[in-house]
Amino acid sequence: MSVMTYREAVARGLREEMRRDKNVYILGEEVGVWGGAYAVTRGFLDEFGPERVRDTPIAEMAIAGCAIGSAMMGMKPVAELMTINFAILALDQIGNHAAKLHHMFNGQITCPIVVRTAAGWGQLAATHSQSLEVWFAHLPGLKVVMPGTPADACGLIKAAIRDPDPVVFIENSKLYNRKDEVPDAEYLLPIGKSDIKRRGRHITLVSWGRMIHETLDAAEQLKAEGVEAEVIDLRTLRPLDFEPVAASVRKTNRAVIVEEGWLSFGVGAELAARIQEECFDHLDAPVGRVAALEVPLPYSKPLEAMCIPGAPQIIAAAKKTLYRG
Amino acid sequence: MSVMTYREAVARGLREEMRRDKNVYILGEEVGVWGGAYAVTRGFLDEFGPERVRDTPIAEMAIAGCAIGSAMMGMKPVAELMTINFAILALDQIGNHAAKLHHMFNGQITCPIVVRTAAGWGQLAATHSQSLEVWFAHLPGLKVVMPGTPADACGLIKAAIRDPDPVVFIENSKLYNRKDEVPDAEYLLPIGKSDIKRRGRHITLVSWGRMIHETLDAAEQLKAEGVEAEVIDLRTLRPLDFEPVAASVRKTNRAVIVEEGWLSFGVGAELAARIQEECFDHLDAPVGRVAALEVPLPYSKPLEAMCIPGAPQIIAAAKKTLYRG
Amino acid sequence: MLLDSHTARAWYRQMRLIRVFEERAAQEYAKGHIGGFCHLYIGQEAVAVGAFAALQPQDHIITHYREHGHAIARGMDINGVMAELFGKATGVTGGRGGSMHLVDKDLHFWGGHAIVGGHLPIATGIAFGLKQQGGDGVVLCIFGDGASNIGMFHESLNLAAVWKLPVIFLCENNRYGMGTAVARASAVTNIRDKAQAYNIPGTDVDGQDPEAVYETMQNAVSHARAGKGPVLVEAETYRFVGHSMGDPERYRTKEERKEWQDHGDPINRFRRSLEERAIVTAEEFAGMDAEVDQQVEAAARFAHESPFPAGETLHRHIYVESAGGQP
Amino acid sequence: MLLDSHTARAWYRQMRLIRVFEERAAQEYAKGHIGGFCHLYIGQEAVAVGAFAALQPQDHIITHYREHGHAIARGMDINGVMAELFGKATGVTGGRGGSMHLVDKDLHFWGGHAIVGGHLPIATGIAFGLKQQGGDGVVLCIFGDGASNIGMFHESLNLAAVWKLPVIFLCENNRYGMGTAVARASAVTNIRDKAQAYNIPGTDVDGQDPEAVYETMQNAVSHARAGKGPVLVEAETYRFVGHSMGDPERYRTKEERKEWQDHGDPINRFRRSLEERAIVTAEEFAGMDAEVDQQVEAAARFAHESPFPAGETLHRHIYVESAGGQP
Ligand SMILES: Cc1ncc(C[n+]2csc(CCOP(=O)(O)OP(=O)(O)O)c2C)c(N)n1
Ligand SMILES: Cc1ncc(C[n+]2csc(CCOP(=O)(O)OP(=O)(O)O)c2C)c(N)n1
Ligand SMILES: [Mg+2]
Ligand SMILES: [Mg+2]
Repeated sequence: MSVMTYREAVARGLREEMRRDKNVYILGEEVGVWGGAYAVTRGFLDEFGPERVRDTPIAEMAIAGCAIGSAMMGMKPVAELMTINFAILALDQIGNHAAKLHHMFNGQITCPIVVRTAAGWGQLAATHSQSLEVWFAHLPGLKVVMPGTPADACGLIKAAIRDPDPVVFIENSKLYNRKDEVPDAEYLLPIGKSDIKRRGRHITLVSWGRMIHETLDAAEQLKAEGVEAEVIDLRTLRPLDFEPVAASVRKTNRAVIVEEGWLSFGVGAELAARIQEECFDHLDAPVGRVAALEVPLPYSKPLEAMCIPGAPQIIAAAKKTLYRG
Repeated sequence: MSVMTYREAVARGLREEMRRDKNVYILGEEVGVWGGAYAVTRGFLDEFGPERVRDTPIAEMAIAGCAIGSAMMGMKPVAELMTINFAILALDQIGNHAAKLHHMFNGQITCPIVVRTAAGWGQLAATHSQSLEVWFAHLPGLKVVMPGTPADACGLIKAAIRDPDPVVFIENSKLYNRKDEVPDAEYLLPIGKSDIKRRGRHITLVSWGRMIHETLDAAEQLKAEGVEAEVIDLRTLRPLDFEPVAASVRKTNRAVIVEEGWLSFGVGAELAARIQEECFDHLDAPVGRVAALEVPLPYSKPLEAMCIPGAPQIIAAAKKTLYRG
Repeated sequence: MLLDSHTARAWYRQMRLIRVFEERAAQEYAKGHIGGFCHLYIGQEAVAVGAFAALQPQDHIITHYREHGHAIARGMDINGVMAELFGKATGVTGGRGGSMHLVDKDLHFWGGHAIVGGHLPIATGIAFGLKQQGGDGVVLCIFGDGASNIGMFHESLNLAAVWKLPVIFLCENNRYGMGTAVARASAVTNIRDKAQAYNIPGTDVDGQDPEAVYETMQNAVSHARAGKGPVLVEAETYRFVGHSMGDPERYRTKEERKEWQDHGDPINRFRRSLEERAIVTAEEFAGMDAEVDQQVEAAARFAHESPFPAGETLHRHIYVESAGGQP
Repeated sequence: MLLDSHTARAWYRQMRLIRVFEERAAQEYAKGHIGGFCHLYIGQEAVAVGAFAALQPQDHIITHYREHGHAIARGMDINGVMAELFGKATGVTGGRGGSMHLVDKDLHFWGGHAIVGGHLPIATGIAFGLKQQGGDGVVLCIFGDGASNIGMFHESLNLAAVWKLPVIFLCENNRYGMGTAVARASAVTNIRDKAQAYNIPGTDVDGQDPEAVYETMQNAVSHARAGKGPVLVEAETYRFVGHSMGDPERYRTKEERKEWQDHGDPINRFRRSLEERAIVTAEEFAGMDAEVDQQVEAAARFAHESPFPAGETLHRHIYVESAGGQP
């Protein structure tokens, strides 16, 4: 095990795959000379050269489309769309093309692209602070991965690159400096498998991406009050690994979903809907949801802080669900 | 009351508002000379002239952006984005700009655009058959309206045009020829109000847009079996008029949500989540969901028919929810 | 141009095959055997036939939804194309894509695409793949005049130019995007002039003349094949029929259309020219016409007789199956 | 150009005000009083000052996120601007928008916008509104070289040209979009050449010389005001600091930047020229410099002393309040 940042873990996974397979290449704004807006691909240009680490114009549709076309030709592009807010500009390419080609063309064409993008916030104001994973997760044909820890990021970026389908890989700008252990040996994780990050028996907390840490913090604090929370990290949103969630809820009889994005029509809605569908007779309380306030995120620090939930909100929701609050 | 098609009803609402207010204008691909790809604005060019009925290049981002800028200047644009599948190309304008300007600029700027677009299908294949209302409904700052009947379409398009906020108005290509009564007097409906389209006491069926008809058909057939279903037409998805749904479920103790789009992370997920949150103690069965199969919609008629749900699936889901199936 | 008789006959035959195929498609549509959108290519046949003659097997094609003619010019099996329009299991995508999404990977024909301009970014990627893989293939990317106004056109031509990718962007300027005349939608009415913004060659050609199209495309292909980057070719043409089935055609006069049909029909023009130049004989024409009619008849029969796809197949290929099937 | 002393002093003062404001912003950022992204305008001051001098009150402005200088040149209250950067209640959006989203409707300053190219379509709409409402105002839409490669640039310039909208598209070509040099991102390195694809005038100007910018913009404004449609102006300039705070600047050499700073500083150049031409005296400069320093000091103090917005305000203006508040 080595301790490394989330940034280093993504970079390690990318680097290993680029060394392994000459068809893997990176394209996007500032991925080369700059080394990535969030410095994930720093040093890549030197190691892999400008043919495989390609700075692009500011042209999200062309970036995604170029990735798609080259993937159809057998290459393994990793397209970086700097933040998820700009990835919106490429949604037609990702949603109307990448997600549909394999099925619509009856299997003749495959489209194994990886789109790396970052959610996150930090006084960036409304247009630069969104968590839109739910839009991507809605589309059949896509896979959507959202790791929360360095090890998961490393293992899943490698899996994403090896995956034969289009994968949207959502990082988080607030995670890049976060450190944790990553196995030293080559580390691959399956896409579509959730992970029980903490065992417990009183309540099931489900999260993914950055919020997994707030959720684990909340679980630790709840422990002091005698509540043993089970924490499930979905890691992949599509395909959704629902069975472990159901199994946990059948045991705990209570669940809270924790997300960084807006509540209404968010990822948590699907989870709450599924849980009540599949664990109806086991539920002792309604499934709770913790999410961002439904406003365009403001710049000003105190206002912004009101919008994004953290451990206190999770604890409150858990207690409400436990009929303790 | 006059009987008219959904197409005529939208046109009537548009025409009345254009006559009432000189600031209202229409822009979009083929809205003028052609009369609208779905013939909604046929005759408008003759009546209102080319200054107010503006054919545009094929440039969805410019169409939406032009609407936004002119709305900021006090005009009332009705931008037609031919189908919701192409509206994706304008999502940055709608989601990163229209939805955010009023709040981010602290109320200084308002953005009263109406974006008319059409969902629907009919052997159009994967890229032309999507129901993506859930994407729009997820965004604070937008209003999302999806009428299912001629009267609702007429009353709501007028309300949308008078609304001071950005409104996404989603029609359905399969509805345009559908006829029903519309009041003869000027008819305005409030945005954000659902409508109980049928009273019943055994189960609550919730739908919106075109599926309201399949749902009403299902309710009629269920009646023959002694089941009295209450049918709620949401009409607006954001702001969501949830209280009537809750009130109905508290009475019926059972609910099924019916939508035309894909199941996972669809509109029905939010409704199921809300119902179990707010009516937990009243529910006698899990909230059911009826939705499209999660595949990119195929062209071939028999395959396509397998994907889109109708009255039979709704009846089956209702019976399952009633523990009768 | 010096056209040998063998080539001349092949081109004529292809143009006629496309025409008769399209006429039959229109009939079958009217009878309800074909559904959805169906964009016919009648009037534009010389563009496809001339352009594809300039391509080699190692080259690649990506195009828009008005692509029956392109598919046939590339040699796609017309039985499979007709069956696709019928939504049958024997169609080129097993009935999934329909008229707008013909595909044949073996022919390097990467699909019709139905989002206007949506395939232009993808064309850059195919070209990038080709370039990285070191072959000498080029990509032919076909679209309409209307598509030249969408943002993806700009991003794609710019990227292709900056990276010197081997793509020929072929714009079939048929005067209208649906009902919108070029001048009402595009600030420059010569689409080729848009090349100036990308520092690449932009040329135009009479799209009703397969020989002219062939020659222009030869140059464009050589340029791209030589590694000199993309080219924009504008073929001036005209669609003799509606945008798709059921177009009221309020945007143009009957006279304008008749003028083109009378004087600009690429098949008649080519035939007359071959006759005048004594390259092909009347008997040869008659023989080819009969053959083509039979071929289209057979394709229609094939389509009629083919089964619809089985329901179980619906769930295949949502994801690549080796990856464990459908999540 | 014959510059009168009053105007000369006003321009110098504005340029210096922008410079000192930006330097102070950098300091406050370093101390943690300003957060998020903060894109400074140092080096580009002559563009804003020259360009805005050519505008009238009835004109409109929309710009990108590197807009402190634009806001100040239009006359936005610098207390409100600085307070906005601090996220304070007294900021021009009450702390909601921050550095990238300065706005003042009364000044017809329709915002900085942070999605690259995202405001170009909106500029066409403002111009359309102006045109329909029958005034003689024009719109100034400012963006960077990098933004000229995005699809929205194409759609917007084309629409503006087809509809002959009164917009001046002013590209501040500061040689880089983040770390990407123009030639690595754009197939034409003279951004003005892109005007050819829209059949509109494209001109360039030395963006380090406010007089030149003013004159070029005067012509552009007259053209647009006369109803002749849009213009593309390219101002050649250079950013003396990083793209935003904490830019490692690996994409350019220190020498290149020093060269520009030594020989292309717009404030030094203008000052020297005014001294040489004896339009402004050394005392006048000293007086203005002192005033500007005080003004910026006062703005910083104002920002420091202002309260943060109250939490309750967060839910205001998600929807227009007369419409019944927040759904
Ligand atoms: C992004 C997008 N916008 C609108 C449409 C609807 N549409 C289909 S074809 C077409 C006209 C395209 O015209 P052109 O590019 O000239 O090609 P042509 O049909 O003339 O061959 C339009 C507007 C679409 N499919 N995609
Ligand atoms: C659509 C989009 N893509 C990427 C970004 C990230 N980004 C912010 S500024 C910038 C560079 C823009 O360069 P340019 O237009 O030259 O303006 P400059 O910063 O040089 O003034 C980039 C890539 C963004 N904000 N929006
Ligand atoms: Mg056309
Ligand atoms: Mg720049």
